[in-house]
This record gives sequence, structure tokens and C-alpha cells, in this order.
Amino acid sequence: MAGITGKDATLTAYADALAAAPKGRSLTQDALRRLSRNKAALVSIFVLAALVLFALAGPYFLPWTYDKIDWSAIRKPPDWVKGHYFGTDQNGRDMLARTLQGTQMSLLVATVATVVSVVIGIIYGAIAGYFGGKIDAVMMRFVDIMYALPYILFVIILVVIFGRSPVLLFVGIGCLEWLTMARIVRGQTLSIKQREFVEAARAGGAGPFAIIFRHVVPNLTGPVVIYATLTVPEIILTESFLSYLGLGVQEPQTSLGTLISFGAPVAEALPWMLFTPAAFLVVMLVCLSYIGDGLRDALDPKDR
Amino acid sequence: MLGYALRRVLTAIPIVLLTITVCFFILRLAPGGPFDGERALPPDQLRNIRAYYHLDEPLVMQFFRYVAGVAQGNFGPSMVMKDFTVARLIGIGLPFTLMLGFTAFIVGTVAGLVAGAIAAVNQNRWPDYLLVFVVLIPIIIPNFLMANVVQLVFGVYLHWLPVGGYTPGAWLNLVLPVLILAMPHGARVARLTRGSMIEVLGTNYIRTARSKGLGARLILARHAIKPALIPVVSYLGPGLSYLLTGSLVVEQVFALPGIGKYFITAALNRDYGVVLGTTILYVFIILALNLIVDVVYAWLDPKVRFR
Amino acid sequence: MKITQVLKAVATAGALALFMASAAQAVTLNLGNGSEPGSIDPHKASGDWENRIVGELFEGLAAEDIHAQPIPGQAESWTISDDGLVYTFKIRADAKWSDGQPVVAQNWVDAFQRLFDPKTAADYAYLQYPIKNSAKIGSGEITDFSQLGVKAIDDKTLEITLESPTPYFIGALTHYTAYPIRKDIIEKFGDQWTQPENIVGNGPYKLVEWVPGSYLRGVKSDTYYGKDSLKIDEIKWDNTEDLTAALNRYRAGELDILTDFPADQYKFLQDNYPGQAHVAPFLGIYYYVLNQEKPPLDNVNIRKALSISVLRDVIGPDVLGTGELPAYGWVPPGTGNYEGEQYLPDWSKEPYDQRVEEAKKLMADAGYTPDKPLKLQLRYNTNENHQRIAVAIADMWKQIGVEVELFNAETAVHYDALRAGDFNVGRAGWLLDYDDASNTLDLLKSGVKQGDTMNWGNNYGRFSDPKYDALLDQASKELDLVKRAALLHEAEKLAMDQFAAIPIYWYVSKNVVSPKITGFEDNAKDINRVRWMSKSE
Amino acid sequence: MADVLVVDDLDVTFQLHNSEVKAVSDLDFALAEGETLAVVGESGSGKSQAFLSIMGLLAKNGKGSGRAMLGDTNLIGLSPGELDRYRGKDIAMIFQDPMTSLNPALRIRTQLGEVLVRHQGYDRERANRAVIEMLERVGIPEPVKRASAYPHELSGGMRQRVMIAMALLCRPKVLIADEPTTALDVTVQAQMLDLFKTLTNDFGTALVLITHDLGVVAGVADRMMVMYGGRCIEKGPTDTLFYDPRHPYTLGLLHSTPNVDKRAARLDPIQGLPPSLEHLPRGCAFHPRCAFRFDRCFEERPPLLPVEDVREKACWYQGELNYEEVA
Repeated sequence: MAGITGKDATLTAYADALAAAPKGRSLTQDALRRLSRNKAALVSIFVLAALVLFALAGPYFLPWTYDKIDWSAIRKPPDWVKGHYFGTDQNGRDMLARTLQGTQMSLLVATVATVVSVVIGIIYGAIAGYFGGKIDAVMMRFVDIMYALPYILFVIILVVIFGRSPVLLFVGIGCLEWLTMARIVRGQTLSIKQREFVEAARAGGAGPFAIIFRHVVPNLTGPVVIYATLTVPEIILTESFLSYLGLGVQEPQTSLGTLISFGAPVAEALPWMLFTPAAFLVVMLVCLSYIGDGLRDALDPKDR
Repeated sequence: MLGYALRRVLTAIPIVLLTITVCFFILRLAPGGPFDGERALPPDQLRNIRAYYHLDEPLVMQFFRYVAGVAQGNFGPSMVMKDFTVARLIGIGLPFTLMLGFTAFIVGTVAGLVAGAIAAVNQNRWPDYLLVFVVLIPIIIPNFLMANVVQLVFGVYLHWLPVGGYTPGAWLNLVLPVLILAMPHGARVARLTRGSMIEVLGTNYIRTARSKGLGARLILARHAIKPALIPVVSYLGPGLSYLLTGSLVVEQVFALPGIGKYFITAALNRDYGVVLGTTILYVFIILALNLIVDVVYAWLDPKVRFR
Repeated sequence: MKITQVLKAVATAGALALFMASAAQAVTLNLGNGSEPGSIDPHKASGDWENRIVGELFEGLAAEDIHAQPIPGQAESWTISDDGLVYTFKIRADAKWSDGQPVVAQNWVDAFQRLFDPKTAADYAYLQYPIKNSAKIGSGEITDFSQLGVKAIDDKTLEITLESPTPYFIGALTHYTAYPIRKDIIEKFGDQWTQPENIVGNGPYKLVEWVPGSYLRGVKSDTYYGKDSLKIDEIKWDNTEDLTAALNRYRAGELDILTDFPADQYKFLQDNYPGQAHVAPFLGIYYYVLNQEKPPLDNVNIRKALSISVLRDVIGPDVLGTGELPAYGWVPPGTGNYEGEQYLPDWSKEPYDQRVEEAKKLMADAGYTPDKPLKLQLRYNTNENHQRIAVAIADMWKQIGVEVELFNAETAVHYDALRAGDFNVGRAGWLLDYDDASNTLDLLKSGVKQGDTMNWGNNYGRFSDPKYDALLDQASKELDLVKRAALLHEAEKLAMDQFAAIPIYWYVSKNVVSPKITGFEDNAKDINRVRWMSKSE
Repeated sequence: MADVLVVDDLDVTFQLHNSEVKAVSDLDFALAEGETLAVVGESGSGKSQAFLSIMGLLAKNGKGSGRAMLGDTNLIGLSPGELDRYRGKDIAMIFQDPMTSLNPALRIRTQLGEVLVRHQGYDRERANRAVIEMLERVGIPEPVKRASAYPHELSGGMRQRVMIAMALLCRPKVLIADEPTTALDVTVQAQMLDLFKTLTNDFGTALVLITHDLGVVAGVADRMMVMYGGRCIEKGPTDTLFYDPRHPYTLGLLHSTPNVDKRAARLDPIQGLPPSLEHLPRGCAFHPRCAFRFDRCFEERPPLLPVEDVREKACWYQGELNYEEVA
């Protein structure tokens, strides 16, 4: 949700810096160098990469698949002999396999929503920034209004309409999530379109979108990367909130949020059902958070 | 200033109208209706009920009937909580939700500001590392899980606090809900405050203030806080919106008499009047609070003037 | 300050002190009611959680005893005519409303007229359709309410005439749809008459507070004829919906009774709170509806394959964890007016492997194998238990060559789809409204043509067999309970042999009762009136 | 005249990730009452860091050592709390960028008045009157109105005047001005220097003018100190250094500054880049860019030694500096 990680403030500051120092590429390179000195962020990147790799490749090495029922082991604690290293759920399905599948699903929906919001944000922001004037004023006022709306309510209404197709749902969430991106792109476009080379390109007959994609978008690597690190956790948490409301993905598919919302009530009776997905979620989000912090510090042009 | 506020209020009207329109039609397009329960109603019974709630009229008619009603302050009946009108439900639940929300808002904001400022002043020393980590916890752990955990720990194991429920005056019952609601909000405020405070503390004008020999406390209180608050204040709008969604969970888990949970249950039950009523209310509250936030913003940042 | 004011102040203080003193001794029952009541208007209520409230605020001609069996309530006695059609009730002389007015026969006349009035739009009016002309009034066919079979002979004598003899009618009168109402109060306050400041009831407790989303509170009614035997002075119906949260509140001592608990915690409760979790048979059936209007489930062999390949024995004990008993028939064991042996098909006694083999063969005959599976959509309404059962059954069906797509939706959408016939297999459940076998068997009656549309009622699968309908019809006219039961048994066998649906398990009631509470007796209706309970500190 | 600030053996070191950098080494100088001292050098020469360390304003990873005696007090090593008794009262500082050195969220009145409240114990009202008086004195028109303004409502020159007013409110013994005119228009620069001159004269304040711009120094400073690579390499009366520089770097600086000396027919930048403090060359830090270097310059660092009565330099080369050789 907007503002869970305070990304607006971060990104707006960064965009201002970008606009002031238009050498986007070197700024980004600079940032990477600085990031590589941040131990917490580096460790987080490695842990996250390992986790993602495990989530993607792990299922091929496990004795059980996420939807396979082991009728002899229903709601059983971890059992190394049978290969249920983290226990089973009430349907006798392996918790580790399900957690890995849930991690994949959570990452998938988060990625989809982020990509959708980035795309919409770039197009919307570029149009507003490039055409400026009245169009810009109206479009940006609309963004301000959207910021004001309690949009979890709209998400719920969307879910109610779309049913439980997770991808469709998160396309929907992405459609509500693009506001920050649009603001940044607009700012960038405004500053870049003043430049001589843009004048030259325009004189040479380049269309607005050619200019935007050749000159504006390449400068956005930094913001997009930060935006993604900050948006992914937001979406994952939104998904878990929806799961809690019973609006999560369809069985036998699962997601971290769904697993946790099933595990939370049985924390005492069947602790392993909560532990595995919660551990994955926490590790993943802690990593993303440290990476986000690292990027934020690294991209801040003032070297503190 | 007054004219500005007035204009803002006027712009709110089309927003609310738009919201009503979108929600109204989206809700009606959604499959299922308020009377699709576990048991089938005999067709004549269903017809009676639908006629009772005017659901047999053309949709557009219903829409205008609804808007006309709202314009007169009549939000219609609840189709699921049949003993209540939407207005009465909101009338009972709203004060509580606002009280809970604002308490959490104030507690969270103040705690977040203090924590963020402490972390910033001690940047890259142990209080900072500790706070940065502690503050992560409520942000990354879903609040329903957190609510279950605090219920178990403080209510069931330790018997320090009531687990849930609320009767007027029983403020102890509000400690855990406020905590759960305030923690993620406070954590975000703390992160923002830390970031902006670090930035402000590194600015030239803070160096100027130090060169004037003002003393650390005065510098922090007079020179650093106001500018450092600017990004924090601009978060408060979205933050409030987030508090509202958080209150859905908190009210549900702690069995509190607020309007938050009506929204969810009403959306799922297709209790059209309640969904629309609460949505309109939320939009109004959030617009109003955004107006307040903007006024505070202008006070903090003299460069922003009301246009 | 004037002297009267001083006196008033003193009086108030005194009253307050008294109130506090009595409050200190007052025995309050904290009842975890599980959900927010939609309405406590007896004609609009629709759930068991509402019944728990309405049933304490009002009392019908007959009431429930500690085992939920009908006993005289507001009527001290009644006589039934030999043809079983006319009931004459003698109303207690000391029956009073909470505002002190006497309860009179006219209150029921008003109540039933309001119940069947189309304008009231009462969900459960059909439960009292045995009453003469009630269905026609409900459908608007008769507009003259005086033709209704409910008449006040005098203030304390009420006569009810039925359409046909109905053995369970006294039981039906304990239902809230048969409670009396005060027409004057309803006319005076309109929709607001159930608010605590307006409501007038005739039950043992009266409502004093209703905080939506949180709780309702009732205190002992001074005008109730049995007030002296009430051990509980005050009831707080708590609305906590989240089962885990409610259990936590119970464990912290904030609630005395929970009317539901998470099945996963059953073992935990047995281990840590021995004897407090009550699981008892409950008149209700959990089943899967099969859409028999369109292929492939119009094929009885496929239905059979699906049904016999469900291993019901693992559902209750393992998947749910609360030990629900497997269901093979259609009428819950222990249902009233149903003498005779429980329906148990032969295949249910065969070993499961053999059943699976048979199912595979049936599927193969129909042209489906695990390599060329039958694709089915299984719909269920969003709920963890439904989901688990669906997952388990999908896996059982996989081996016989059925590929199941699971689809969950919120209740409104789910039943909307079921009613529209837009499904293959759908989850459903039925809790008996009254203790009579016809209540479940009616679920499989053919649709009735009404105008241009067919009214299938709750028969979502649209099972239709004229013989079955004829048997039920015959039974409804049969006065001899033994013969009637035989007819109903025959109907049950007929439907189940055609696999009209897949019964899965018999419901159980799940309560958690504090050791402090006595007078809570598990019963098949899961109705436990507070008037029988007491609480020790 | 008595010395108001005596700096002795001042070192400033910065702790980097895994190394230590000396930004200032062995700095010695004395500042007499009312005197104006210009500190000249390229960026990175340590000139600002030296004075920030005296003010206790170094970045967190920086540390000063040595002595900076303000009267009987050594400012180096004092805790911030102790320093606050002197900062803003006896020793004040003005920074390079007037645009960012004022707090954007506070009125001018507040930012100025608080100095008097803090150090002189004035009440608000009295402080206000003093502030308006001082604003008038630094040449701000409509001082009453400006006092209530926010910084963004003032022009750059006006803001620098405000900064000067702020620094002089308590009539400090020492005023350190770090590149006070760099960010301003040329026309405003001259006015500002004039103002410095007048006010320090009036108040008897000793002025340290940190600058890389020799044009600024010429008309204002009594004495001059040239810094390179964190060390003082030449110091003496302004006139003598201007007309008779003895260090090749000073000579280079003079010739790279326009409008200073009619002898300079051409404008010539010094060849090469200023050294990185992390990797100072062995020997004389200037030798890679020096036209007069010889063997010794590569091996040994020249100490700062008196040349004549009033001046000192740190250079092995003792011959005459011929500008043509530099070019």
C-alpha cells in the first residue's frame, strides 16, 4: 500500500536529486559502488538471492510436491524419515514444499503488480510531464486525489469482482499502485525536456515517445530499482492481508500470506505450520528492507 | 486560507460523487447478492425482500434513489444487519473507530518521532542499529499475526491485559488494539523521521545553528524538528489511510465495536448500503484529514502557500 | 439547591449504590456467540447465533428444555384434535411482557400475520407453512389475513389450524418464527423496535444494551413467570467472530462458553483444558451437491464412482480433527419421527481399496481414466474446513481419473452459483430446522413450477424422481408415525441409491464450556437455553 | 596588540573506512585583535577543515588535535556543551552558501534573536530590537519587515547580510568567514567585502577570511596564509606576499587570478590537479606541479621556516622565482 515503506518520500527526494544532477548513469554507477560497501545490504542481497533460488529450484529436490497428500502424515510435526522436514498441514501436505510454492506465488504476484505499476507510472508520468500545462495540472491533480483514497477498499471490491485469479488481481493492484512512479517520471520528463539535445531531437522529427524512451527512461534505472525493492514487500503484505480476509489465491496453489494466515491460529497447537512460512516471509522482507535502505543511502547524492 | 479550505471542500464533492458512482455500479456488477445465503429463499419470499429494498427497480433508478437519499443524509437500510439503518450503524461505530484510530495515530506518531529522532542523533551507533531493526518488525509481520501473538502473550499467558472486547470506559481493553494499530504506523513514522532527521542534521543550516552555540537540545527542538517533519507529515495522509485498513483487522480480532470490520463483512455479504456508506465516510474522513495535513504542511514549510 | 433536588440526588446516589451492590453480586454469563446478529426481530433472524439471543428475549407457546426437547412455554397446556389439524393452546395466566402487560392470544395472531405478510419479507416464514393458508398469504395469493389458521378464542386461548397433520408441529413452535410479538410496539417504533430502549419481550431476559460489532447484554426480566428459578442474572452475548481470538478470550477467563472453536485446537484443548471442549452429534449433514442437470454428472455411474471413492473415515478424525462421523445416508442419526434402521449402503462396508477399484471401473466404463481424466470444478464457500475437505476429496478422486479444479468464493457468490446451476460439484450443508426427517429429505424434492420459473428450493443438484416426490407426499399425509417413517426411509434409500448427492459427514456441535458452568447439556439441536444454566465463581 | 586566537600545532584527521586521512597538519598561527587574516588555498587544501575543527563543527569522523587558544581556553577537544559557551559569542562563523545556511522553516527574527537570548540573556523583545538594529546596520532595507520574513523571501546577497548580522550580534572577538562571497554576484561581492571591513573595524573583531579567490584578499586582509595539501606553505603580510611571493605555489596562484596584478599579462592556471589528501606525494606535496623542483623536493618535506622578519615559507628552493619559468 502507498506509504508502507515510506517510499514516496525517499523516491521524491531521489528524483529531485536526479533532476538536479542529470548524469543519471554515473549517479547510478556511483550508487552501486556505494552499495557494495554496505555490508548489511550486500549480505541481504546474497541471502535473498539464495532464498529466491531455493524457492525456484528447491521443489525439484524435495521428496514431496506442494499438492501431494501424504495420507499417513496428516498434521504431523517435522519428520526426517518421511522427508517432511518442516512437518505437514492438516491435509498431509509437506509444509516445506508448500512454503516454497507460496514463496514463488508471493514473488510472482509482487513482480506482476510492480511491473504493471512501473509501466503505467512511466506512461502516465511521461505524458503529464511531456505535454505539461493544463494536461499536466489535471493529470497530477488526479494523482493527488488517488493518493487520498483508501484504496484497500478498492482492492477488496476488485477481488470481489475478479474472483480469485491471482494474476488478474495483482494486475488490479498494480493499477492502483503506480502513483509514486508517475510523479517521479513526470519530474524527470519536465527537467529533461528543457535540454538542448531534446530540442535537437524534436527538431529532427523525433516524437514524444521516442524522446521519452530514449532520454527519460534510461535515467530511471535508479528509481525503478528502489521502487521495486520497496513495492515488492508492500504487495506481499497486501496479499497476506487479503489472505487473512479469505480472499487469497485458489487451492491447491498457495502463497506466504495464505500459509501464515492459516498458521497463525494454530501457533500453539501446530507451531510448524506457522514457523516455516513466517520464517521465509520475515527473512525475505528483512532482506528487501535492508536492500532498500542500502539503495536509498547509496543513491543519496549527499555522501554522509 | 479560508477560501482555500472552502475550495478544497468543494473539490471533494465530485470526488465523493465519483466514488459513489464507481462503487455503486461495481458492487452491483459483482456476482451474488445480499440474500444469497446458505439457504435458498422461496422465490416469492425473495421477491418480497427484493421489493422491500427496491432491488427490483432498474439499476439506474436505484442509483438515483440512493444518491438522492444520501444528499438528504439518508444512507438507507442495512440488508444484512436488518435491525439497523446504515446511518445508525455508522453513528454507533464511527466514534469508536475514530477514537481508536486517533489514539493509535497519536501514540504511533509520537513514539515514531521520538524513536526516529533518537536513531538519527545516534546514527551508526548501537541505539540506531537497534531501533532500525526493532522498527522493522511491525512493518514486516502481518498485523493479524501480531494481534494473535500479543493476545496470547499478554492476555492468555501473562494475564496482564484483557484479550478482547470493549465496554465503554474499559480503557484497558484498548491497550492491545491500540498497540497493534500504532506499531506499524509508528514504525513507518520512525523510519521516515530517522531518514529526514539524518538529512536535516547534515544540512548547512544545522551547522549554522551549531556555530551559534545554541546547544544540542535547542537545535533539535527548534531547528531540526520542523524541517525534518516535512516528509513525515506528507506521509501522514497515506498513513491514516493505512490505519483505517489496519483497524479492519484489529476490530475483527479484538471484537471492537467500530465500523472498520463492517466494510469487509458488508462487501462479502453484498450489503450494498453499508459498503457504500462506509466508503463514502472513509473518503470524507481521509479528504478532511488530508486537508488538515496540508495545513500543517504549510505551517512547517513556509515555501508552501495556499494557492 | 432546592430540597427536591437534594432528595433526587440522594435518591440517585442510593440507587446507584444499590445498583453497584447488586452488580457486584450479579452473576453474569459471558457467552461467546460467534457472530454479529443480523437481526433479533423473531421474523427476521436467521442464524443459530441469533436464536441464542432471541430465544432468551422471547418465549413461544412451547419452549426447549435442558435437552432442547419441547416443553410447555407460554402455553401451560394444549390439546390436539383427533385429525391432527387443530391445536388449542391454554396460555399461562402469569405470562407477562417485560413492560408488565399480560401476554394474550392475540399476540400470536399478530405475530403469525406479520410473519407471513409479504411486506415483512421474513426469511424463515416457510418453517410455519404447516399452518393453514400461510403459504398462500406468503406468496400474496391470499390477502385477507383473517383466513390464516391462527385464531384467538379469548385472551388466554389460542387455536391454530394446520393444512395437514404435522407430527413435528410442537417442535416447530419452539422456533423463533413462532414467538409472539407486540404489534403496538412494532407499530410505534417501526424498524427500530428491536433496539434495547424499545424492545418488549416475554422471555426470561430483557435486552438492555446492544453495541454492534461487540456485544449485547440482557438482564433477568422481572416479569418472567419463572424468574425466581433463573440462576444467571445477566447475559453478555459476545460477538467475537475470529475463532482463535474467541478461544484466547475464553482461556483468559473473559468468556464462559464458546459456541464454536477451531477444530485444530481440539486436541490442544483436550490436553490442556480437559473436559471443557464439547463435541456432540448435531442434526445436520455436510454434503457435496452434484449437478445432475448437465453432463457428466447426469450419469449415475459417475456419481456412484465419485461417492464410493470418498474415504469418509479420514475426514472427521484426521482432516478436521474433531471426529465427525462419516455420512452415507441422508437423514442424520437420531432425527425425530424416524424410527427404523439407519440407511447404510452395502458398498460402505467394503474395504476402501475395493471401492476404489470399482470406482475406477465405473469411470473407465464411462470413458475416463487417469490418463484421460474427467475434469470437474469443485466449488466451495471460503472457509478453511471446506477447503481442507475439498483438497482431500480432490486427491481421492484423482486416483479414479477425475481432475478437480478447486474454486472457492465468498458465501454470496457460492450460493448464487449453486442456485443458478453453474457448477459441477458444490459444497453444501444443512442443519435441521426442526427435529424431523422430512426436513432433510425435502432437500431432494423436485422443483415446482411457479410462473415461468422452476423453484428448486435448496435442491441445488436438481435431483428429480417422481417416485421420490410421491413417497414424500404420501408421508406428509400419513398420520401413523411408524408408517410415515417407513415411507421416509424408502424415499431416503431411493435417493441415495441413485447417488442424488454425496453425503460426507454428520455435523457435530462444538462448544467449549467452562467448568464453572452447570446446566449445559450437549444435545442434537445444539440449543442450550441460559435459563437452565448456573455459574459458580 | 594582543592575540585573540593562537593556534598551535593543529592537526585534523578523518577516519575513513579503513584508513586515516590527515586533512590539516601542524598548523600554527596567531590572530591579533581586530586583524584580518586571509587563508588562501584550493579546495581540499584543508583551509576550511582547520577552522571547522576550531569551531567544533567537523563531520562525525573528523577529529582535531593541538591547541587553539581563545584567550585562556583551548577550543580543541572541548565538549560541544562547553564549546557552546564560546561559539556564537566570542567566536562566530559565516559559511559559504547563504542560500542553505539559514533555516528555511524559521523567521529571520527567530534565527537571529536566539543568539542574543542564548548568550546575552536578552528577552525576546529586547532581542528583537537588537536584531532589527543589526539588520539595519548590515544594510538591509526595511529591517522590520525583513525580520519577519522567511529566508526564501530574501535574495542571496540579502541572506548573506543576514548571516553577517547573525555572526556579529554578540560582537565576537573572532569572526571566521568561509568563502563568504563565492556564491554571490560580483557586484554584491564587493559590497559584502566592504561591509566586512567596516563592521569588523567598528566592533574590533578579528576576521579570518577563508577564500580561494585572491581578488578578495587584496583589498581586505592584513595578513595572508597560503595552504596546500593540509599545510601552511607561506604566510606573511598581504602586500609582501602579493608583490613578492616566495613560494612557487603562491606565485602560481597569483598568476591564475585575474585582475590582481598588472604584471600578469596572461591568465595562467597552475598545471595539474590539487593532490588527494589520501595520497599525498612524498617530499614536498607540491613537487609534482612545481616548475622549480629539484631532487630534494622528491625526498624531504620542507619545513615552514622564517624567510624574513615577518614572513615564513615552506620550500627548499631558495633562488629567485621567475614567472616565465612557471609558464
